[in-house]
Amino acid sequence: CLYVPQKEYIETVYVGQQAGTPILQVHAMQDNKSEKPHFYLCRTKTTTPSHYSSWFYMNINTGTLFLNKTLEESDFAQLYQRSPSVRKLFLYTMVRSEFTDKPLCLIRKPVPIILDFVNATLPQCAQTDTKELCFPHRDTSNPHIMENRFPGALRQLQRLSRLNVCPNYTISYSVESDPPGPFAVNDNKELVVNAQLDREENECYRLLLVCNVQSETTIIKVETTLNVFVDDEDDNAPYVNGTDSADIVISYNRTKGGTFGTLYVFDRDITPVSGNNHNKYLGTWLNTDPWIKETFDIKNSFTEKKAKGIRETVHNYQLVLKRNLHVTENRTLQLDYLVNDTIYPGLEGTVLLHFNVTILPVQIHFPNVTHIFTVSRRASAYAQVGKICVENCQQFDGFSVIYRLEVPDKNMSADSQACYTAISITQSPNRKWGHLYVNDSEALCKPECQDLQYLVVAQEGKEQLEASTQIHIKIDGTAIRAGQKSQQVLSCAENRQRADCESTRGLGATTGRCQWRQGTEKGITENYSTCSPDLQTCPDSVCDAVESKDPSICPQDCTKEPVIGGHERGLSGNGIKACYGTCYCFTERCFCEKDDIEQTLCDEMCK
Amino acid sequence: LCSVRELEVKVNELGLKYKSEETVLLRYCSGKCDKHRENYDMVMKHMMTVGFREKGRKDKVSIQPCCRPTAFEHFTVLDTTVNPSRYLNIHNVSAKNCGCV
Amino acid sequence: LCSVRELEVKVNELGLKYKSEETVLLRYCSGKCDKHRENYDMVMKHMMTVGFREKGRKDKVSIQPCCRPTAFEHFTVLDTTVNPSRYLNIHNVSAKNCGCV
Amino acid sequence: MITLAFSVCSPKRIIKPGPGAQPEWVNCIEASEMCNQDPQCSSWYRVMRQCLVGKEKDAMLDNNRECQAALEVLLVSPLYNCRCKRSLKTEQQCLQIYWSINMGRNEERDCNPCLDAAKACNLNGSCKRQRASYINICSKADFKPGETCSRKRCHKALKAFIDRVPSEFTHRLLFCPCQTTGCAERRRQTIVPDCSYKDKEKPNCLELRKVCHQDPLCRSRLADYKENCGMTPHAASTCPNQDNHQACLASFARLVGTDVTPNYVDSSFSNWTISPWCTCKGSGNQEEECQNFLRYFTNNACLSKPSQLMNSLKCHKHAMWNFLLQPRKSSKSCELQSYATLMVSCQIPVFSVIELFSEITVAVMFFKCGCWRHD
Repeated sequence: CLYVPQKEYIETVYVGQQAGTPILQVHAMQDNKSEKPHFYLCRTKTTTPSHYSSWFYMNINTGTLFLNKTLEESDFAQLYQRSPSVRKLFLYTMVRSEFTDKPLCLIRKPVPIILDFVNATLPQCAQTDTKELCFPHRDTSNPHIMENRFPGALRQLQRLSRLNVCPNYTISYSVESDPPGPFAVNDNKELVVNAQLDREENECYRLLLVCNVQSETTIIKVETTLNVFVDDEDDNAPYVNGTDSADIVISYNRTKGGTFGTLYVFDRDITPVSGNNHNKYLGTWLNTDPWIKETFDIKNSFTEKKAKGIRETVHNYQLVLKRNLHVTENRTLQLDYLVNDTIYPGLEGTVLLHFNVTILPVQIHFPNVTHIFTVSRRASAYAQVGKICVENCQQFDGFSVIYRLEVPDKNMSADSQACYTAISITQSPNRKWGHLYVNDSEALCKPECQDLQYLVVAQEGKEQLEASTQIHIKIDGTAIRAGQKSQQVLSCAENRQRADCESTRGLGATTGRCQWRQGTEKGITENYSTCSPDLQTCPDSVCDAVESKDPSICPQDCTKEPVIGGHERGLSGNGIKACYGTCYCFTERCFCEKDDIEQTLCDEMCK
Repeated sequence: LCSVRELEVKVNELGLKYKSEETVLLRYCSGKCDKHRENYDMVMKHMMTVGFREKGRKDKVSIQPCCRPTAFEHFTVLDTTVNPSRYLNIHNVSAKNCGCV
Repeated sequence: LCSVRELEVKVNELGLKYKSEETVLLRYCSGKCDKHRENYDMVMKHMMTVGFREKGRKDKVSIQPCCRPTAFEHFTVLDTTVNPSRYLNIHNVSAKNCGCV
Repeated sequence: MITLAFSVCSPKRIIKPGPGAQPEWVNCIEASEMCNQDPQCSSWYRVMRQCLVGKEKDAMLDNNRECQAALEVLLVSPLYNCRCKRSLKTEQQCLQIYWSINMGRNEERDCNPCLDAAKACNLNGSCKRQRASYINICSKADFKPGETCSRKRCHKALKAFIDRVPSEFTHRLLFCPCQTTGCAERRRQTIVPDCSYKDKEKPNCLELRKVCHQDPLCRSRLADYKENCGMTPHAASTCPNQDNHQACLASFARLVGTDVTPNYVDSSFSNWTISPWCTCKGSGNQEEECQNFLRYFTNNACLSKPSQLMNSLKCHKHAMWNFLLQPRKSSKSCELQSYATLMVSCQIPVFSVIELFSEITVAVMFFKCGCWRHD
């Protein structure tokens, strides 16, 4: 329908200007040849009509705004604004293709006309700057023309309100367009567009408007720039550039929310993120199988891209799992998804996408290897023995596996059975791995407890699929002497010097004794000095399944307590990633501190 | 570690020159407080060794919490060495409990 | 007398090896506390010189209240020496107020 | 635009006399003799020498009134502009005089106004507490595991900081002029952008504006910002309300903590850009309107002017910067007004730089909204 190409009109009026003086020209662009524009000054529902609106009237057919009365100083004084020299008048205009006697502004935003009412008379020719004759003073609004529409005038270049200020001047206009465009100036000195425009060809024309002011003696040339924007309409159908089908294999990763395969649909039109339903896309499954609808969904998003400087839209479509798939699920399906550009008027506004999906069942089985682990007879409780998991466990997502230890020979003697309390197994937080650790260090010390054979059973939660494998635990080394056995098992981390550390029986110590790590760097460093039950796993910035069983096993990785001294916490806010000097911990807090002895020692060596 | 220690003493062994021969259970605070240090204490240690000198300061500061009574208790005893004998109330003389402060 | 003292220092001068170049107002406690002594302190002084030896005790005890922070404050500063830069929150590092405890 | 050649901070300041031109500078020994002949200059020179003795010279020059007054006077005496000629017998003596005056000179490498701003805040009880409060809420640095930053709480704390702490501290943290990336990174980090500003995706700016308009506080602060910083093309000045930069900076600061929180987009110090976290992609036919909205932030002369002015002053930590920002008790107290008006209205007794400044004609910087670049 008819529209006004400019977002606002700005002009200046002066005391003393006579009734009938033309102020400015409003234009309307046609949607189709038959439309005849009717121009109105309109009143918005929310605002009461201003008392000054009667000072102006608009020619219903031409869209020219005239003064309805001569402007007096008293008129200026009546306005409730403080400024002594210039006061603002606000009017609204609209254009309709049919006549109305109730000029109420249409729901869509009316076009504001902002007039600066100057408390002075119109400057004479001698006081008028040539630029003022040629172009409005503060014209900020760039015209927007809808693509694919009819030619027509879109802007009055000459200032109607200055027509008679310099009667013996002749003013003419010319226009140049970059890039070249169908623009010209007609006899009424209006900027016209002579052909329909195509936004997909060019979105914005930078016009150079040249105004030639000729007097008897001189020709003055005044230039200004104007940008004419081409608005988009949904005149392009969606298309696929490349493939419209994606082959998807779902195996280990079968978790709710998992996304698979991406297909792209292109559209040369632009897509606003909100507002009118311009270029609205909808999608529908063509498959009727309810299982598909309960299991799969499509995740759609679009991004704006530029091709040769022109904006266009790329829609991405991904298959999404609406629920976890059982490990036993085993299907092959072709999913058809119809994408529809609902606003595109033509017939080809749809594109069909195909997702060829193969769902493989997951086998729960252990790799065909003999699992041998070694543990020292002197190992203390919570000493880590090793990790085990079923094949491809690293890639599992959407289902979990629980591990347990079983004694293979149920009828063995009570004494032998007692040995099997030595080792236990726990799940890693993501339930992929089984962590073997020393559960009863006393059992390890018994000479009768030689090598142990366990059965590790892995069970998938929902389907109760099970797999098992035999593991062999070699117990090596000699048991600790009776005297040492009475030695209390402490937290290695409490020790702040090598000698104390290596003489302590520490919780989780694989050799029974704590291990000292000597840091060498200065400042707050990840390679800090500390006493650990097992330098392979602690500190490693991971509070693993065994370490999290007791805060004093590896506070370096797991502590939630305050840390005193220069330090940096671990990623999740637990443990100590970096520390200045030596890191040592008690139940209520940890310390990062340069050790005095080392400090003096270091001062000598480190100069 | 900082804790309450107990010692049986006679009142006249307290060093306050009260003459009562009664025996009381003196409780006092002793032991280490380094486990209760804060960043403040570490900074003070550094300032005492290096920082204050660089800034031309001579202040003395404590570089760790001290093991002190967090509540006191009194002794009430009879002094029969005077005539007539009288009861003595010795205030805040023994530690009810201790803490690193 | 035990009171709060103030000193402008850069964070990297605190001795904790944090590298931020920000300057902060370090407040610490210094000064004497002998005016706040109790009977307990007098007894401890006596016991340290005579009493404990007579009783075969080797405990170390404080013989007067110590000038310590009674509340701490933190420093929150930006360290731009690392990339990306990050904010550091150094807890209980400066004395909000001091007291003889 | 006159590029101000005078910059206290960087050694490039020394103007090399052209061929045959009278050297603009005086030898430092002659300059000190000239100063000693002037009673006022010689007494302040004596005070200055005492200020430079001992370890606490930085603190003395920063906070001691006497030392600051001495430096002000000597900055406009011949001593300030003196130089030394190499390999003269008197070079050693000359250089001692030169370095005693130009204490600040060799520190311009670590001249970091944003670090000074942080220091000023840390040394002020209220500013320090409020700053610590919003930083702890906004940064995940605190070690409460599992707790990620809550943007809503962060914005609330930032608003409290801006509203409660005097602008002489907050503006200095937000608008400190930088000559190094480290300084610019510190300035960018002031509002803890990872929580208060950035997000996974950039919304469309018109959408962001719509969300802001639905919140009365945000709407009024955005309108206030447009009112005080909205430079209209063809305007003679760079700021509305008679070049009132201070009003613009204040309204910008009040936007921090709203849905349209603006920030420096990176840590570049030469041509930095300020923008809300949004894009004009997805504007459809309102791309021009969107770009106009974005330009209020990204190409705003009223906003960038103060920093350019302060950039040309650079920072001489012993004189100009501190002097300007701390209300002078002795003479007419000058709160931090807009940098431009401050330059003119403050009765700073003798300061050649000020005259230079007031003559600066602010070029009329305006431009028509261009078609967005076809990049």
